[in-house]
Amino acid sequence: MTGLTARLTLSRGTFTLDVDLSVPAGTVLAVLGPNGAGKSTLLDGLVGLHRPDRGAVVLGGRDVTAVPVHSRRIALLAQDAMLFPHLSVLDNVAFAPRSAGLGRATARDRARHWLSEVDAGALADRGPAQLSGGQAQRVAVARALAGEPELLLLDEPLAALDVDAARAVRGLLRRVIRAEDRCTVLVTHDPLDALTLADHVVVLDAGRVVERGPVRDVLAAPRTAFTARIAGLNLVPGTVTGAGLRTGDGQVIAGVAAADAVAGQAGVAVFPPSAVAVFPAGDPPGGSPRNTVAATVATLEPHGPVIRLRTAGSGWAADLTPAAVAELGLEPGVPVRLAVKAAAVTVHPALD
Amino acid sequence: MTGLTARLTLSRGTFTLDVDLSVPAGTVLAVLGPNGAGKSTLLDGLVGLHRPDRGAVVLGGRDVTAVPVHSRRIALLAQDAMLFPHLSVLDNVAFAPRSAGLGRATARDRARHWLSEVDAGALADRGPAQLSGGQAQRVAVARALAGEPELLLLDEPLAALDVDAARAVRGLLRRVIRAEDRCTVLVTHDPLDALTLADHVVVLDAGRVVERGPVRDVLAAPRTAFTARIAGLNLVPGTVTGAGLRTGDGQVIAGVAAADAVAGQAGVAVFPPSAVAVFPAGDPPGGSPRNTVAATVATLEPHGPVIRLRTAGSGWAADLTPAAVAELGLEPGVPVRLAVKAAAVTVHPALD
Amino acid sequence: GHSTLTVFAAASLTESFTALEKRFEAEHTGVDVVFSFAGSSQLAQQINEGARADVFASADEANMNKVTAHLAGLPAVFATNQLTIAVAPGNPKGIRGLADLARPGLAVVVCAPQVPCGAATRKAAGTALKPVSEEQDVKAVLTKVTAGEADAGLVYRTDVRSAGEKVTGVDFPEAAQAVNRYPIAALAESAQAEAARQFTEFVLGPAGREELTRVGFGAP
Amino acid sequence: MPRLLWVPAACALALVVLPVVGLVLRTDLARLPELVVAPAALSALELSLTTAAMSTVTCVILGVPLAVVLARARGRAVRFLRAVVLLPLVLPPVVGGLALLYLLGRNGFLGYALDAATGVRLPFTTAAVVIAQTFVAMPFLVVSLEGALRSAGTGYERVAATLGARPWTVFRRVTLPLLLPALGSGVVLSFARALGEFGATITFAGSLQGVTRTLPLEVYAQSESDVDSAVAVALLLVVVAILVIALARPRALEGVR
Amino acid sequence: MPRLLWVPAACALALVVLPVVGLVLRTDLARLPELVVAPAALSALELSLTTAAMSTVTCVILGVPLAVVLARARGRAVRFLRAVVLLPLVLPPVVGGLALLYLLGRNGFLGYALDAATGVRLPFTTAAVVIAQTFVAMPFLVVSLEGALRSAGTGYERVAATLGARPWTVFRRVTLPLLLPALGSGVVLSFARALGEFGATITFAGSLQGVTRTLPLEVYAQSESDVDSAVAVALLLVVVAILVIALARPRALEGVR
Ligand SMILES: Nc1ncnc2c1ncn2[C@@H]1O[C@H](COP(=O)(O)OP(=O)(O)OP(=O)(O)O)[C@@H](O)[C@H]1O
Ligand SMILES: Nc1ncnc2c1ncn2[C@@H]1O[C@H](COP(=O)(O)OP(=O)(O)OP(=O)(O)O)[C@@H](O)[C@H]1O
Ligand code: MOO
Ligand SMILES: [Mg+2]
Ligand SMILES: [Mg+2]
Repeated sequence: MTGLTARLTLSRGTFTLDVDLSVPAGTVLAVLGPNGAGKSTLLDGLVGLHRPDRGAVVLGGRDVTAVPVHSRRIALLAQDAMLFPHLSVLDNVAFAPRSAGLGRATARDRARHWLSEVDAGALADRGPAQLSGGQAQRVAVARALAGEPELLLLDEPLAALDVDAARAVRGLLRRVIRAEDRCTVLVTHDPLDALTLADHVVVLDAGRVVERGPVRDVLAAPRTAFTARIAGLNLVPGTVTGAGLRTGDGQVIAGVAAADAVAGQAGVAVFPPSAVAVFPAGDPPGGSPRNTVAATVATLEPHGPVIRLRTAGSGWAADLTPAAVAELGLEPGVPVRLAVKAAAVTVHPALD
Repeated sequence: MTGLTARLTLSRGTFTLDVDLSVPAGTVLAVLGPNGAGKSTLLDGLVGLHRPDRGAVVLGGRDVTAVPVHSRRIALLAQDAMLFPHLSVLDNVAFAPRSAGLGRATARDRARHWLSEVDAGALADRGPAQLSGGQAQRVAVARALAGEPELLLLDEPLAALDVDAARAVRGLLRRVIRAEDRCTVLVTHDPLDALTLADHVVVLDAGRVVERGPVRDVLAAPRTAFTARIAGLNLVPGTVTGAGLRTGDGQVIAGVAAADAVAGQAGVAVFPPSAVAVFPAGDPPGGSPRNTVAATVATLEPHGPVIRLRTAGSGWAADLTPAAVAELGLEPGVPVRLAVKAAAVTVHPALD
Repeated sequence: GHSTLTVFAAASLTESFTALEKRFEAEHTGVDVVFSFAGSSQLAQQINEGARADVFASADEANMNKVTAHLAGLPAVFATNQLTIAVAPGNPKGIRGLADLARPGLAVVVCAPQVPCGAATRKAAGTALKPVSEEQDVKAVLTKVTAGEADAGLVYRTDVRSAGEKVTGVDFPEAAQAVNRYPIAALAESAQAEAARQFTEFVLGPAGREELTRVGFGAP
Repeated sequence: MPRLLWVPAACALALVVLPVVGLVLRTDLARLPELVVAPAALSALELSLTTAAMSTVTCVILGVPLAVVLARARGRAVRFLRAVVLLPLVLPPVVGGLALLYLLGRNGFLGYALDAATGVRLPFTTAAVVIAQTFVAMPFLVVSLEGALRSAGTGYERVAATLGARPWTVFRRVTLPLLLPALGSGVVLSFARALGEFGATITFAGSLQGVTRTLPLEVYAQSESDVDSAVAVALLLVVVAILVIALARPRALEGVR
Repeated sequence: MPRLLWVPAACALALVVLPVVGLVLRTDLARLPELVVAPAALSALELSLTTAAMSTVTCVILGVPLAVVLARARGRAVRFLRAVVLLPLVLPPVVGGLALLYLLGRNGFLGYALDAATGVRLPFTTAAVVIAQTFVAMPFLVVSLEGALRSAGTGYERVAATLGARPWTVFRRVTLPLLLPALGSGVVLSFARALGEFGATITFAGSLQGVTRTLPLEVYAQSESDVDSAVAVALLLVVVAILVIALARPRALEGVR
């Protein structure tokens, strides 16, 4: 198989990472996971900066486990920009081409190209100390891309970028990471990046893969609380029934069972916050929403154009328009009744 | 007046920052702006790490312009965590209390308190080198807060944090930055943070304030393209008319004029992407939407629970459900017709 | 009481004076003799700068003359030293006198003309020698010979004696023109004028004679 | 690290090690124990270790502040001072000793004042040894620290200031700890230089057994009568120095980072 | 920077500067020009500058790789080598010269082989001066660089490797440039040490005008007969050294960061 297959066990102090993954050529794997899950450590292991205790990294058919870092043809854009302080921005970006043996002029031409791709052409002659945080990050992106590596490892490439730059770099990445013979591993905290840039996703937690699959599948039907939270979906664990799911405390949630959900086994009910309606506490509203639950408003946070409301009690999230929030007089501590239509709820088999 | 008032002119190389701002005690000022706009430079100037060419910083009635950094009672959480490499996480956080003269034990107790506030209590005995990127960022937040400063300067405090941590820290900030006698300046790229944490906002561009005001006012009625983009709003410049606005190329957009918009003067039409409907190219749809425009799909990006579609031609953004995107067969290059109801469009006076 | 007698002595006196110390202290209980060994010119310099010394024994009269102002009395010469040619043990190159040192291919080292032994060399041998090195002191000359680096070197008899088996000395008649005289004197500032006088006399007396002869010094 | 570097590195090591090996081979090791227990050697060793330790401490106490001032202060004057600090480096030690004598000797303007005021005369005392060693060793400490301070930059110090640390706290809790690895090298260099100091000591402090005759001076005195035993004593010095350095350079100084 | 630091810093400066001032005051400056143009002084000065420059270059060529190896390689052996490098630091210079003589002299095992193979005899040549100076100056370069390398860490080198730079490229384009400030200090230290070198030179290379008699040897020789002129010559050495260092330490070496 071309592309990347890796199986790595490695440790840093008391932390152990134990991961296997494969990224077909021409595709992008997103890596999600909470802080400290081992995402950066995984990239270090792939690029060869951390020696694995066990495992193998196979890239384009070559077993590169024992190959020195510089011959792996793997570029790493780390979390910290780490621009060489003694080189100009241009020469930072020209570093990889020059290391690949290109002449100074050619390498600089290529560097200029990549700099203009990240909209940093005007910064070419600056020193790294003369850049703002986001400018440095953009230059680091250009530097990683300029090497035209076989495998591209990106650790939160869009953090610190302003919206326009983020959009530009996202577009750039979409273009370059689709190259025929290249595969990419993209660490991010933003499901948006995963959705727009990646084919597959793995979710790490405490050094292990807790979820994996095609991005849309995973984000639409997350099986861990973490993924559900970042995917912005509500997730209620319980036992699959014919009509939906029964929670630990006996509550029944009506919903549509996914094809692979088997009644009597563990499952999760999944529904988007936008499907949750909020009513004043008291009588359940008449009409189609069959799942209703009493709750108390815990927090209100704008989320894109809507306000996302989280509740104590059920723990569900609901997205509302600011007008609705105002009309209902919602603020932390107000008791409410939540409702969700069964059609909006899907029930998936759970991992455990 | 208590709180902060500052007027600063300072230069870094060819870059010049020229800003005045005031932050009443107990309030939070958000600073938005593209990469390299001068946000970090502004914070450096306030805290005293950059000597202004001209200007004054007055905090709680004291003129601190000539006061040395350490006596200003201003804490700066910089873009780079910069944890002291030779101190444990606990001692990093205990640094400010100790510098304020507290005994070792008391300072450590306070440090432990702040560490647990950012959910990093378990990391207390680690060295900074043993932290992940997000963990380090959280510790840096705790370190800045532990000094209990009069003015708190935060440079993208939530970058690099996972969703849970971001939520936790956002909650924490909301609690601590409202302290009676404290004011806060918060640099961010995320309008969400501005909306949820700040009272007022200034938008910087190329070292100058291009927009300022109460957060909701500015984000609802942005007057610069940059603010409109990050606020996720569509913004069309032109001349205010009785019924709305006329663009440079003669197109008329029907809308509701804001109270301060004067017919015949420069104005902007503002409407959220969620108000924009998308139809197949061809006949304009019958019905209420009075503003329609022909366009071509440029990009599709998930945005929270919806897909945000940007168009070439008009440049408008529209938010759609994935189902609608699929139904309409939308992808880059497809010609479409956009429609927006006049009631959803407000027309504001423009700055120039 | 217990008193300390400080003696500034030329470095070349290290061995003989250290031996004398024991005998002197045995005879004069209560006096502890302490030496400062350095180059004679350094010692003279130090005395002029206020060193608290009781006795000064110099390797030449020139340096003694530099401190005339600080002397308690007239200096007395207590030993002489004479140049000799140090060669490898058994004299493999068959060197018999100064003339042989001019032979081509022979590596000869001498003292630099600025130092006492070099001045003596000038006086005895003129400028006929073509040395490969003009050393800073006589020990450096000796080292070159014992290390086998030089075939011959002009040193003092005492040096040949102290080197034992490692060199052979070849005396030459011209050496008599450049006899080096070692003067000793008590110093005016001494708090132990009596002990200083006693030590000076001890060095000049039979005990001193014996120890000095043992290491190769000649009689005054 | 390129493998090729091992070639010049090995040459460098050979240049350092081979001569010493040659020396050891030519030394009559059987006589070593006897020489080591000789009271003169022992007292010289003790004196050397105490004075070198004292002058290293003095170098640290005076040199660290000087390095910080030179690295952090600005202005023309500082640039000039930076060159001045190198003076003892280039002055032949004997001349350095002479300079000290001219300053602190009976006729020196400071020495005269000191004598007149307190009756203290520094030359030819153990204090003089320490002063001579400090004089020659100080630049080693200052130069190596200054380089480290400069390349470390002021980032962490600025962070500390924003956390309310006054300059003294910054110095004690940030600058100094971060300087430890470089301080380690600096201390080793200056201790070694002090331990091996000869010319300035013999000129300024003389060579009195038990008072000012340090081990290098003892080696010199020995060499007058017996070069071999002098070499043996020198080897003793080397062994002791290496031991002291190895023991006194704990982990902390080797770079915690 | 705490103001208080100026106090010990000023003491340190005084310790360094005052003796030299004393020296200058006591020197007959009127005679200086005459002494400076003396052929012996001029030829010694020229020899000193050339040999010190050559040995500094040798130190850099051999010492930089050694420092990198010591700072980056791992294992017990390296810890041991790290101590071994300090040998010339603690060896009294005269003994160091003796060691070189025993190794490279006519009867030394390497010197003998060299003589037999090529007819080259090192002692008493200018090359011997360079070797002696390199021997004593090398540790200064190595120790100061090693400290800097250690505290700089390997971060940028790792980044360079991920960008496809092979070890040699990393060394040339990342390690070395980042090392420049420390290399500046190291070069100054070793140049100064080489310039002031006396004991090892006289023992290994001898003292012949124009060939091996460097300025410190000239100073010493002068001091036996005429201390004042020796001091004057030493001051010449100092002035020249400070000039050379000031000129040869361009901005680049002072820390670009
Ligand atoms: N020495 C210098 N010479 C010229 N320009 C400089 C220098 N130092 C900084 N700048 C410029 O100053 C501007 C302001 O930088 P600053 O770090 O304040 O930006 P910022 O708003 O914080 O950006 P970001 O969002 O990327 O962190 C940038 O455009 C930067 O390139
Ligand atoms: N020396 C060490 N000893 C113990 N734990 C360590 C050590 N070094 C790193 N760790 C831990 O390893 C884990 C993985 O770190 P890593 O940097 O890979 O996290 P991450 O997933 O990239 O997190 P983030 O999103 O914050 O960047 C973290 O929990 C970190 O605390
Ligand atoms: O030390 Mo000497 O004895 O003056 O040549
Ligand atoms: Mg990480
Ligand atoms: Mg910034």
